[in-house]
Amino acid sequence: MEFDFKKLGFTLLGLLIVLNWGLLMSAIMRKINARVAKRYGIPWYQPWVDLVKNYAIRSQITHGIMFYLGPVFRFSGGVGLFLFMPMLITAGGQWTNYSFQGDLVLILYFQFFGMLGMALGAGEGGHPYSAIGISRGLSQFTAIEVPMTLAVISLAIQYQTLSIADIVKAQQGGIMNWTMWTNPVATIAAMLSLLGALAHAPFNLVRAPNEIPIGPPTEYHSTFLGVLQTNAAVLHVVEAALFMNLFFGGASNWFEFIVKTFLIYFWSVFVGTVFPRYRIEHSVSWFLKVPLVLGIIAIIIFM
Amino acid sequence: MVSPFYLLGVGLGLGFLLGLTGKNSKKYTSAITFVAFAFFVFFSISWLIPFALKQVTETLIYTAGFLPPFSISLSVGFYEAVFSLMINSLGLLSILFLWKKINSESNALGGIILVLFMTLNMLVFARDIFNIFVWLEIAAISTSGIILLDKNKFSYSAGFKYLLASSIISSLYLIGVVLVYFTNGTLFLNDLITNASGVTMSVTAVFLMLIAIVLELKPFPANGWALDVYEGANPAIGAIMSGGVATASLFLLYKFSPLLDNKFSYLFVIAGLLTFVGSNLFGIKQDKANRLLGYSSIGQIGLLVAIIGFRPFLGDKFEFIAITILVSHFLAKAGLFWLSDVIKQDNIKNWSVLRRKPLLLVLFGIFVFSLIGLPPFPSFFGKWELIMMLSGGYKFAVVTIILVGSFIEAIYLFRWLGYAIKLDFSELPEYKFELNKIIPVVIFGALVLGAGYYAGNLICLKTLNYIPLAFIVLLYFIDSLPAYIKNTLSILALGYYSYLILPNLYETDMLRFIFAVIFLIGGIITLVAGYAYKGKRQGFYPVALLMYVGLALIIQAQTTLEFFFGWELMTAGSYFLIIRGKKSIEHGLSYILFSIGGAYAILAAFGLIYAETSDILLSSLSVATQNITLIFSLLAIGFMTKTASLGLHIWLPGAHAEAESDVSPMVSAILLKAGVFGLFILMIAMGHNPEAEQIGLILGWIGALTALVGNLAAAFQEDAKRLLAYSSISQLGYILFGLAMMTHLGWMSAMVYSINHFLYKSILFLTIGAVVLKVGTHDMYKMGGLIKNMPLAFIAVLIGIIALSGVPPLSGFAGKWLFYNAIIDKHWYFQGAIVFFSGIVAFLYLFKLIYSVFLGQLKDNLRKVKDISVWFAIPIYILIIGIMIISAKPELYLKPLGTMISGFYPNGELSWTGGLANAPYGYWNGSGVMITIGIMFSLLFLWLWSLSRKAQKVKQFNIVYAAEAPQRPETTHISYNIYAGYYKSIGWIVAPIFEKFWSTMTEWIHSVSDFGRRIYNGNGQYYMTHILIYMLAFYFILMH
Amino acid sequence: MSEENNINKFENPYYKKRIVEGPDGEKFEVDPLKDYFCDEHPKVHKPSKIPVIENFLNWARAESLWVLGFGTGCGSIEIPPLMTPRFDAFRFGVQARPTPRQSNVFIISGYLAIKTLKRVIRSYEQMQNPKYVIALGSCTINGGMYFDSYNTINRLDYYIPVDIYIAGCMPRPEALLAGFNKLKELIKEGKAEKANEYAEKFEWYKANQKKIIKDWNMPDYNW
Amino acid sequence: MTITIDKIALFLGIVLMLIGLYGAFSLKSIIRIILSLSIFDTGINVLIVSLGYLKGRTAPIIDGDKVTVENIFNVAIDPVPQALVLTAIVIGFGVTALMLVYALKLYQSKKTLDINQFSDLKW
Amino acid sequence: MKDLINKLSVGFEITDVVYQRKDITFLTVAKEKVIDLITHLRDYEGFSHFVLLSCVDWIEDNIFQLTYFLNNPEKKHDFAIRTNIDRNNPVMTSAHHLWKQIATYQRELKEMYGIDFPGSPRLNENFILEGWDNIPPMRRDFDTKQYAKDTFFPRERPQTNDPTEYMKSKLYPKE
Repeated sequence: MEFDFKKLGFTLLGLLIVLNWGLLMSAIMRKINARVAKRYGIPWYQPWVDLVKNYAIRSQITHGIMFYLGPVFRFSGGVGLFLFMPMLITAGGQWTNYSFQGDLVLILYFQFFGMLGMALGAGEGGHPYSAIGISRGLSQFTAIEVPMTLAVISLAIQYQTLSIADIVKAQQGGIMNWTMWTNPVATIAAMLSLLGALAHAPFNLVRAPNEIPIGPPTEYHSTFLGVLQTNAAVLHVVEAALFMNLFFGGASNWFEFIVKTFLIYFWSVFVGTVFPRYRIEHSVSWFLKVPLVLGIIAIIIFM
Repeated sequence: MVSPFYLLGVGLGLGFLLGLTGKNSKKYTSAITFVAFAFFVFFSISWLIPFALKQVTETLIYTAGFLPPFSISLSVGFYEAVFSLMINSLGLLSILFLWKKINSESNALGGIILVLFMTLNMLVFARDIFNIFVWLEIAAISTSGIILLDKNKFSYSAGFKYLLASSIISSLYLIGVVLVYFTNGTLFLNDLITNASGVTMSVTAVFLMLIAIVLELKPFPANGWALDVYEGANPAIGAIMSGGVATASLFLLYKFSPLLDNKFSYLFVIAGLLTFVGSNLFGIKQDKANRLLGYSSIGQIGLLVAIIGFRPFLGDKFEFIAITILVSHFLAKAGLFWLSDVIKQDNIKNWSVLRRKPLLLVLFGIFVFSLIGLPPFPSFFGKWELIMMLSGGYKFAVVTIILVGSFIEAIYLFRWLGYAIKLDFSELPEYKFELNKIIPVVIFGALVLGAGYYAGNLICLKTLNYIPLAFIVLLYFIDSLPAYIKNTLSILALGYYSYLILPNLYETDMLRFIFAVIFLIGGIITLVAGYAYKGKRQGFYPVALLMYVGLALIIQAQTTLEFFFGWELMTAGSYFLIIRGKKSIEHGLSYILFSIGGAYAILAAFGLIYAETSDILLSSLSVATQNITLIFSLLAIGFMTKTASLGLHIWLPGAHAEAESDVSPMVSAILLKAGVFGLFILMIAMGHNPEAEQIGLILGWIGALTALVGNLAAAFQEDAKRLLAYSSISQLGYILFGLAMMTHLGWMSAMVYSINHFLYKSILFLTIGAVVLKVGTHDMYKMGGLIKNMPLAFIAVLIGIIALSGVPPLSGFAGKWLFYNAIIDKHWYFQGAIVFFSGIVAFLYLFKLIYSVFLGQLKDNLRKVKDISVWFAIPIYILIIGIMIISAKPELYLKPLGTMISGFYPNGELSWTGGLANAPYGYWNGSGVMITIGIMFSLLFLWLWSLSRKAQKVKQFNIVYAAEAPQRPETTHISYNIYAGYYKSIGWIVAPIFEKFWSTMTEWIHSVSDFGRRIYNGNGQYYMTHILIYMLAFYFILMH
Repeated sequence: MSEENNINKFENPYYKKRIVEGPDGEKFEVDPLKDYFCDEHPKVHKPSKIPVIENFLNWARAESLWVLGFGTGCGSIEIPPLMTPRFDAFRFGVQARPTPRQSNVFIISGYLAIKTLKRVIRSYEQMQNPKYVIALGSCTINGGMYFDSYNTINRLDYYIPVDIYIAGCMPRPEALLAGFNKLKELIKEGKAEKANEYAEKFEWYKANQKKIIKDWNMPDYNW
Repeated sequence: MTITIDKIALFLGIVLMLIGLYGAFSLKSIIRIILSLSIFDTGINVLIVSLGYLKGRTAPIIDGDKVTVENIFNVAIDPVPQALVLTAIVIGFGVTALMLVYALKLYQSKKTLDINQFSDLKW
Repeated sequence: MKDLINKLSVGFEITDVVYQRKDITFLTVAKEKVIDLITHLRDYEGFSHFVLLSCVDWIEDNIFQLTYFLNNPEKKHDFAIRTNIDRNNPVMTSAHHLWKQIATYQRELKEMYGIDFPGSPRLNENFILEGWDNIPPMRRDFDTKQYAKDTFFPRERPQTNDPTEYMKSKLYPKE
């Protein structure tokens, strides 16, 4: 297969868009949060400034090679998810990235790439809070994935495919064709699981800022932290894009993309602003109750 | 051909002579008796050889020229000669064994023994039923005479009980004889047999005679007297009783068996089976060695009685079955009794003193295996044929009973063996190593091996391959050489074996080829790690090779017999491997019991197939049409004990965790695949049946739940190897799940999992094992921060866990991806969801493993630990290369696998366009993903490196610790019970219900045993009552 | 009794040298202060030579002040109101961080006992260059009302370099906001290089610190 | 049914057997048990002899007068049971003697003849 | 309450009684009787709550005055048991067996005044001060001002403390 520079170019451009949109989105969300609390809030460019500031820190410390690799794994996880996920489904197919190399299963499993690497990097930091944060994060993630898996299976039964692009294509032709309407139960289950995946309250026990100083990244600073922040920006958009593709008809242009990912992301922020934090066992138990039952119903409907 | 009357003359003459001689001639007694026995043996051989060469036929000899019934008649035939030889050789060796005792004690002892054995010979030869009464009485008298001369107070009371019982029994016999004479007018057995159909015999008369002989054979539960003798008397006398008297009595029964009609056959069957199961059951609770041997002896004789009862069903295999089982029992029991006398330890826990002389331990092992019926001993073949002949129809219940009895016997024998192998013996007294006592044991040990070879050849038409076994024996003889020599030899042997079979298999059978590669090449790779061990490592290589030979035989098996032979060899070898671990005694026992139970299930299933198809070819599995559900379930259960599926998994964690560092990968990554291979064979052969679909559904659920429970349990472990062991359970659950789907994709995923699990579990177990060797503990929370000391190990574990977790781009993802497609294809959504949930749970324990061991805080005492041994690193990195290759180019193995499985399930296979695999639902480009991620990862790494290459390297306490500094690494390393919250929410799933179930079961069996055996209250009168009640009960049964 | 008195009050028992036995039976000495802590001294990290870049980076640093959540004295109660709607320090790019690794600004909020000073030094040294110190209240300037206490320091700048002093007892949050803005100006002008100053005058600072912290049981520089 | 000598003997034999059995099962002294077993044996012997009796015939001894080689099959009763009984008596004697030796040894070991005391070996 | 004090004074030699407030009474007893008195009050009179243990340095009289403050929650009454100990040999019987928290007060007094309580747990460990190597700082013969001057690099302070004068001179220098 000859090397396709055009594809690479579009992909990098897409990455740039996604990164900046991710940063902007996080600024907007924080702004919204502030307004709910009757504050003015940060300036809209604050995420960029923070990012530059972190890259501009002059001194660093390192705990070892895995401490280096942790953020690299994490960022690779984020970028990899981006690469294997079609962003926009257009006639030209320029924005589908490298999704021809793998299907939905690849996406689901590639999420762990970053998590695992991050966990190891934080582990090498040797900080007890990192380990506590990771153990909580992993525990919670197992529970989150159950409704998500059920929803994905339900979708696969519904559309008889595991290809994201095909799922999006099947939803075209009007808003009523979206999975949101054709398979509402699976959508609800998956959206509940999204709450955990994005780790806002009430499922933010992993970072738990007031309890275990921000959990896994306790020891990360300067450039390392900058990489993690960059990744977070990309990852949040890509996560939202995954849900957009699966449940909300995908996007055919960047405007639609932005609106939809914003709304999806906003859902978790909205819930997070309203609810307090769960303990880990409550969180796990909760995911294994309501969303699990919803997921099972979603499958039964289509069996 | 010496006339038997010379026997009589020599026996009686010398016996009386020795009784009359004075005390001065005491020291010659042994020699004289020995010569006499040598004559006896010569006599037997002189008869046996012509019979064996078929030069003569059965000969009848009469006394005084009268014809029966007025004369004493003796008959010598082939079987008589065989039995006589057995008895006489036992006598000869007994004299050798008792040489000093005979010389030192009353000079009558030698004479009485001589008389006893002469009597036993006569019992074998005699054809006159009254004559038999006389010999029975003389046997009883001389036996109790021997017991009397043993001179301890226990033997007095035991001998008295014996006399009481035998006088009742012989009275019964006498009444029977008289009644027979009264009704038939003859005492000549041959006449009775010929007239049996014509003349109506009194049922009562024959019953009395037969029940008396049965009672002579100590049937359960009217056998307390015999047990007391076994326990109270000198073990050498026990050997004579168990080997000689019982053998002769059994032949008596055999002689009478033509008299039997169906009713009597049932009587024998009932009595025999009752004895076999009951005696073994009561033996479970026993911890006195001699009495336990008595229980076992009685049980075995019971089985033989039942076999005689089954004579009509066994056809021309009857003699083979009876003689193989009898010979095993005869040699093994005599050998065990002798061993008991050599070491002079009554409690079975003290038999660990055997280890002072490894030869004795090996002999002990041989005898125990021979008793249980493991290959390559004769009773294995005997039991095999027995089950084959009995299966089918209602007799399946009988098969079940026999297998249950054998299983119960295995319980206590293996417990005993475990004690002998493992318990500490340093505080136990020394014992003398007398040559005259060892030689008989060694001879019998060698004989039982030879008999096994002979029996195997007889039954299998020389298809069994004994060369590897011979090599193992050779390895045992050079066991005193340093370990590396033996290691090299073993590797060469395995390599040569692989060279012999692999190329051929590659051409003919892909499935077998893959498993052969896992078994043999995997074996070679794991054996390389053995170079890390210093010293001799005695006993390791023979048993390791035994396991590999068993595995190879399974692969090559064409018949069910070969398969089962290999299966049992593999079980035995792996048992010894597992029990080598430091704290493995109970885990080894539970492993072998589950394995034996599973093996018996397989045996029963093979029997059912044979009953239907009369064919022992493996291919006949697919021909079977009846009892599919039963056969399929039995085989599946049998194989699932090896794959440690849910409910049958409790042996695995302990067994794998406590095993040695390089044994764990052998038993985990390789051995478990034997079960997978068995399941493959099963499903290939029988998967087309409609019933298989139903069972497959159940198996699928079991597989899914196994995966879940295994992974969850692994997450809550603190012991690194135990964690990996639970992980193995769950991985095998995946494989079972994939297999149970019985679709193309399902099997693909099962196959992919099998290969991958072999690779990464070998890596993980080898690495963790090597780390454990270095740090001296299994507990993960006692390690930590080892990445700085052990970078090689860390990289290996990192790659291992990424592959195991199924995260792209490493090879584990192939299995996950195939799974998703397979479950949607198969519509097993909920099972699939459970499997995927458990797949994610895997991250919990994987993180815990790598974090607790390699990351976090380095402990004080581990600061100077070096990296893992290079001999461990070599196999580990070879396997890592393997993982990397199949990760980068998955089509390399997926395509051949697809081709192979298309042979069974052509529908739904993957279609390939270049490196892109297309399944019915999804698509995946393994090498593309690998390249993409590789490039991206390298770029990002370079970027971060360029940004922060000047970072200051700090040490482990340079962490932000709320403005304090950590005080000790132990309190800073968070590892113990880190998933406490998780346990709170879903820990109930891993509640040890199965452990509780099995332990309750065990307790229950032990309680029954303990309660039941109280009928043997030690009172001679009660024993007489038992005999009477037993007789009356059977009479009642017979009359109805 | 006598044994209890013999405990050296100044030595942390956990950091004593100890003999441990390895898994293979080998015995060796562990000196926690050497083995568990990095004992390098800090380095001076020069600003970029290119003014445009440096100005841009300084602007970013100024607009993103991450404050370490560490309250030392009575002034720490003045910091939480900063984040409330009334003062809303977020407007100025000020955020609180729970870990010194990620923080740039250290607010010494009030009097410093010797015991606290030790923790302050540790936390300050764990922050990454560039880092800024705001001294809040009189106590940090001259001891304030505790000038004659046996246990509180008088002048903070003898122990760690200070960028901004905010006088008062206590200064109100508005003063703190003003301080932030002043700090921003300093940063943008490139005058807030006190972290480098600390590295340059490291020996002097250490001598001062060790003079009053008599049970010095940590490495010279806490990385 | 007429009472004949053989029936009396048969009855006697059975009674003796039962007496012997009862004694063997109920008495506690070892000596008495041995005696009982002897009685039991005797009963069996009587039984055997009675079974071999044919009415009106004589003992199977060729005395040249009544019983000759020619008519022995018609005149004499069956000799075999008698031969059996002879052997059985001899063997019974041997067994009894051995039992008595055991009784002696048992008494020496525990200074008692109560059979209940000799149940050390059990279970 | 007076009945109680009268009753107590028989056995415990109360030398001085001060009715400080309606619900607080100060009793002074000899050093040897203190623990007995407290124990009695705790066990028989319902003074189940231990409030505090404090010390005053009467350097002129060469004594340390210890005050054990007890509270009777039912009668809502406080007893403060005072005792004087020799300043040159400041040793007092430990009372940590009565209430566990007394050990902490005793640690404080040991550090701040140098009073020894033999047998009290963790008495010699650092309490508030880390690495204190001078005479106990709450003793009145310890010159804290001088100590601070020697130790803490004092900054020169403004001469006047009168803000009016200062502002006047600043704002209207010509006046």
